[in-house]
Amino acid sequence: MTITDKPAQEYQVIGTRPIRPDGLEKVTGQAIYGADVRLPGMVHGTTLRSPHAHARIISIDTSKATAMPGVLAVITGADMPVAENATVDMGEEEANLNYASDKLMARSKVVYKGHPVAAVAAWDSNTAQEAAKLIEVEYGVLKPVINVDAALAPNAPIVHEDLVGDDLGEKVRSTNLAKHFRHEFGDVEAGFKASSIVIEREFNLATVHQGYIEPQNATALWQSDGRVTIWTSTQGSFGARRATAGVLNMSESKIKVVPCEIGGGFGGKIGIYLEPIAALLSKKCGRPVQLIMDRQSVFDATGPTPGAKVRIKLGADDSGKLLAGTADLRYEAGAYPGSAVGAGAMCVFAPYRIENTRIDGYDVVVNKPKSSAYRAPGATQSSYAMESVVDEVSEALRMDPLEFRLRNATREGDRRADGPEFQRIGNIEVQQAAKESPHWTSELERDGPDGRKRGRGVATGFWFNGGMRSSVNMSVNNDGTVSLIEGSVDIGGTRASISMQAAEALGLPAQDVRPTVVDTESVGYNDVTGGSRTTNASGHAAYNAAQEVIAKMTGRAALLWDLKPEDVEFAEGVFSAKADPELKMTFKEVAAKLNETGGPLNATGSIQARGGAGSFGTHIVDVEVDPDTGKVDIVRYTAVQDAGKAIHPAYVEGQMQGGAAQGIGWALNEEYFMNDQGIMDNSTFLDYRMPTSLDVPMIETIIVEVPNPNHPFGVRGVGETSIIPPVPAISNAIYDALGVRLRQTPMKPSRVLDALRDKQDSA
Amino acid sequence: MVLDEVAKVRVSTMINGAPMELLLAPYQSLLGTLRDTVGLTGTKEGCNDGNCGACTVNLDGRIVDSCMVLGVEADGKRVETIEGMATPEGLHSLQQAFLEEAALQCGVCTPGFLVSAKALLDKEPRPSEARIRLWLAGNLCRCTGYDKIVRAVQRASEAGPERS
Amino acid sequence: MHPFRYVRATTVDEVVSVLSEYGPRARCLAGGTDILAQVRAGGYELDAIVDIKGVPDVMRMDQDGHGLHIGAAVPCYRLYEDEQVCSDYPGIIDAASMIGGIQIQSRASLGGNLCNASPSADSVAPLIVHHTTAIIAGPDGTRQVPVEAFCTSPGQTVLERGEFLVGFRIPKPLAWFGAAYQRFIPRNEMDIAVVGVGSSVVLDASGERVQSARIALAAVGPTPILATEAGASLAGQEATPEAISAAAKLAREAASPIIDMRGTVEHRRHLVEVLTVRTLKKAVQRAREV
Amino acid sequence: MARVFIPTPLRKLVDGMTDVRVPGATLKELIENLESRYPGMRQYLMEEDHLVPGLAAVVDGEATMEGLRQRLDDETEVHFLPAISGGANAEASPKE
Repeated sequence: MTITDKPAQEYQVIGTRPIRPDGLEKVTGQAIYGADVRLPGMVHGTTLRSPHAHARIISIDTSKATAMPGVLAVITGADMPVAENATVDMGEEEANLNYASDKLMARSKVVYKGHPVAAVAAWDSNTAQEAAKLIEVEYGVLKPVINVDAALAPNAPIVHEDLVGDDLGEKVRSTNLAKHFRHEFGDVEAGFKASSIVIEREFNLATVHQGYIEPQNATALWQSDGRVTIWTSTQGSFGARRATAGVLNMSESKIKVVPCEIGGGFGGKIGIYLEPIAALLSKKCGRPVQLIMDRQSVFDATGPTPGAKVRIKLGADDSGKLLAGTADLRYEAGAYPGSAVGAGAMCVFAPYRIENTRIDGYDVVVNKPKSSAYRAPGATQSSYAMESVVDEVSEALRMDPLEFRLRNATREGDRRADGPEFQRIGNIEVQQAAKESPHWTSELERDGPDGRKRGRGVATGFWFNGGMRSSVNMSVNNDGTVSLIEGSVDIGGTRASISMQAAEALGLPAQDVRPTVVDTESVGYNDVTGGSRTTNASGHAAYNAAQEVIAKMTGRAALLWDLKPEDVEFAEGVFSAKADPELKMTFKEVAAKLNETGGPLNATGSIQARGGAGSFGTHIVDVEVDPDTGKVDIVRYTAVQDAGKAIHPAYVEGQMQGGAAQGIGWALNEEYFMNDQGIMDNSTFLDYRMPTSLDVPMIETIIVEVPNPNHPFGVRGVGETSIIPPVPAISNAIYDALGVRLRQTPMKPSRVLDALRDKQDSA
Repeated sequence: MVLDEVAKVRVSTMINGAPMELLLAPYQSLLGTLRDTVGLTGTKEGCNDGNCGACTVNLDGRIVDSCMVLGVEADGKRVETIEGMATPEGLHSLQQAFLEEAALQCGVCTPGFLVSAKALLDKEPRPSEARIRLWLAGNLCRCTGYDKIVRAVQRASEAGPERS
Repeated sequence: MHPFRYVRATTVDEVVSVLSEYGPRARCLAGGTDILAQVRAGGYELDAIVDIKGVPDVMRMDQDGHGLHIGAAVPCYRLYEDEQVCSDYPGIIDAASMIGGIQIQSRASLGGNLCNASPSADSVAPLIVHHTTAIIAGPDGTRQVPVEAFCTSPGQTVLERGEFLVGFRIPKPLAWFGAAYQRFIPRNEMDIAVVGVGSSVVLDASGERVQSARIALAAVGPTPILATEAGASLAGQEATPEAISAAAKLAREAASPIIDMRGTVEHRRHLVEVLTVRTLKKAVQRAREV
Repeated sequence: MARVFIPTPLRKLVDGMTDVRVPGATLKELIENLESRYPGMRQYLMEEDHLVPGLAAVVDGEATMEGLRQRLDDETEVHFLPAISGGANAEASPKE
């Protein structure tokens, strides 16, 4: 279902559902993912990883591994270049290269389980793995800190002795607190005093992983002239190039990154893990080297999303108006500073107008893998808490939870609690659509089979739309088709959404624009595929390139008719003379004459795009709970979201459905089950328990279209918002079914039963 | 024991209809054999311990996780992979349905799903939604939420020759 | 992975000979779904793997007047695709159709499940309540062990050097026999049992009174547990909710679970009781249907 | 003059105000002018010739990609916020 706030423009391509350009290769097994790269003379590498979460490296002896037949190269932290300049400008932020390098290969200390300490290249991967077992590492084991409370406790073990923390602008030393910031507006104490109802609750979330099916990989060839080519699975080839260059202390121009097909990322493949190691092994053995992570290492040593402790306090008056809110967000950064707590703070109150707010954010270092982005990074943690407390407040006020949200909903011109003003947003439209949806207006049968209980919950989430930098090249073929060269890695269907925008602008059928994603030497700079930016920004770049193509083609048509370019116009794929409507040529007809009218026709589109104002989503879920076992099943699910303009609605739905399924996993079963030594006990797909096809129902979607004024077609990014509402919506639904509130993820069966027992005990 | 001491094993197998004679290390998985020895990289590795289904192939008429089968076990058997699914006449109806239903995003789980779903439709031409979900439970997808995958299998089943 | 030799055996003697030679550094390969994962994860090293699927005895599945013979390496799907086996051995079918996904069921076998000796094995509890005997071949010929006595601790069995599991003998069910196996998992498939319970009953000709009952538990002790007292408590009782509930409480007493990533002690004890009630009811219902 | 929102911990330097009007054609000039009016402010915002690591300057609702060179006009609204994924990692892309 699609709901548009104004009559649909007459689009020919946008809004249709053509077969994606990269589909054929993917259904026939011909698509080349990172691990599918095969190069002449290629050999295989592996890493040796720390079994401890926190330990000093006393010594490493690689002699037995080096001597093993079939081994070609062995490296350790001593082989990692020391970065000349400790920080590098990464655009919107900067990177501490010493931490970045140390994360990839430990030098003196391991700070998370799975931390690489050495790497081996050999003729085949089994030999490399056997050789790695022969490397002798002596560790001085230290006590790990594995959650924010332990990390901030007095006398806690310190993860980085050199870390200088920032506590509200004051420098602190010998700490695991990397940063404490605050956003404050109005007078929260006065706001709470004026409130007739005040509710304060604390929530805890376990660390969870993106769970992409394709493990990290990298294949590197270090040539004798010092140039390096890296084939990898990354969300951003240019970012991977810059980070690799930084860690290897070499010029970016010496490195070419070839982005292969990527088997899922969700934020987890922005950072680099294997690229510099593969490059150094290749340099040492003079051959292309391929590294592929095993699944356990993916869990142990790539970037999950932070575990967190979140406290929310809300006050409202009898009319249902929110008067004050505070949020205390403590996020685990993992082994190095830099969690997504900043974004968690920006999103926590975003759907609500609250005059008096205070948000405290803490970025805390712990002995877990360095956290990284995961779909709307940081927002799910804070919104789980916020949306659960909103549900409690609306219940206490005896208000319908969507009515309560609409009563307090932010709109254009309102300020977020971190300060900036909202541009045009679709918050109200989304919640209104949810309220009127077939799901919300249906009657819930409260009793399921065999004594099971049903409940319904709702929650809202907000995430930004990135703009940032994108480039494309476009060339017109003489049959009238267009080759579109992109540098944005395609994870979920952006070749389709970008080429469709180009086709729309050019008046061509979708299949006449053929997109290809190329390496870092074949197109201008592109920022990462992430931040819900690619369909927006790279689509905008393609639109700009299309305008240049049209201008140039107009000139060619004018030449053919002996007119001035300004006497020729273009509409719906047809060039015509303004003065003589009979004089017209289609795009294809002009294309056929290119070589007679001046030769090849190319265009580029480069943009530093503005973001959209962000996308709101509201999800409705019906759960069925077995009160005897505590098991929760999802029986009906609806996702409502503002897409600005859905370019390819099927892939917009796909983003909404996929995010919902990930959120369902986060809510119910997924977690890093850590023992007290900082070791994840469940580092397999078997015990990590992501949803299977039997764990989710069909997911109904309602696309709301409130156009983004910064984009020619009104696009808003849609990739991330959908993971935010599921966790609180499910928690609210469990409450509706059983009368118990679960304030810790995962809301696994044992916790549901414990909550039921506590309720019975107190009754 | 060093690697050289383990004799490689001669294996005669049929892969996507083509007879093959292979010389395999005994500890090499069927997945590794397909990807590294035969060069058929359409079959993917997601977990290497039988819990994601990305490496699903058809072995003598049954779907298996090829990471959990030794290459030498393919001796005398027929192996069918994603690369053998389309014919010169065109895509299999499931492949076409996956494209039309937008049943893939990143696509890395897709070969496994297609091989699994084909075995289901070969056996049961018109499965229910519940049956499709049960049959595909051994294949993990992290992008789609399964909705469009299930719909694609339903579409292919209805489009099949057994419809009338 | 440590390199190992691959031996494709075609006779029982061949298997015994390789296992005798290598001792604990050799193992039998049936479906491979546990052994390959464990070897790859570095759980143990092997110098030889004996593929037993070429041995006719371990691939047989046939019934005679006395019961069913299932070879140790018969994959799960062959059980649930056999209508006669489905109707006579419902508890075992419950397990065979829930181990792993379809891919795993193409390969995984009851024999492998038992020899892996995991406390959470799904098929062991139902084999126990179906009164199954394990047939072991070794250097000194064959011997038989009741399935409930086969596992000795996690990963350990009664198998001696050179011995291997050839198959199972399951007696033909009496009239008025019913059995069921259920497990609790947080997902709906592809999971390891947090708790599993198998129950079987034999009713008298009225279909009301229990003559005998067996209850076996998975994942709540170092080995699968035959909850003898719980089963015995039903003998001679009418199959009332009260009697079933009392048996379930005894089953709960028989459990000695641990806390791990899959469940807590308290949750597991609780689930034993819940699943014992559910499987007993199902077994009684099935006994009445036959 | 651009309207600058002061990060909460620094409001003590501006008598507790949430925002101030400060001239400056670029972000760099603006910070220099902030420093001259409210001494002690600069060290929290810039180091040498760049914004302090982990800080993003949000100009009219958009995190600037041009750093201290960002041009400002009279209507501009400036916020200094924690960069979205924090500041000390090489993956460095601010948004997912």
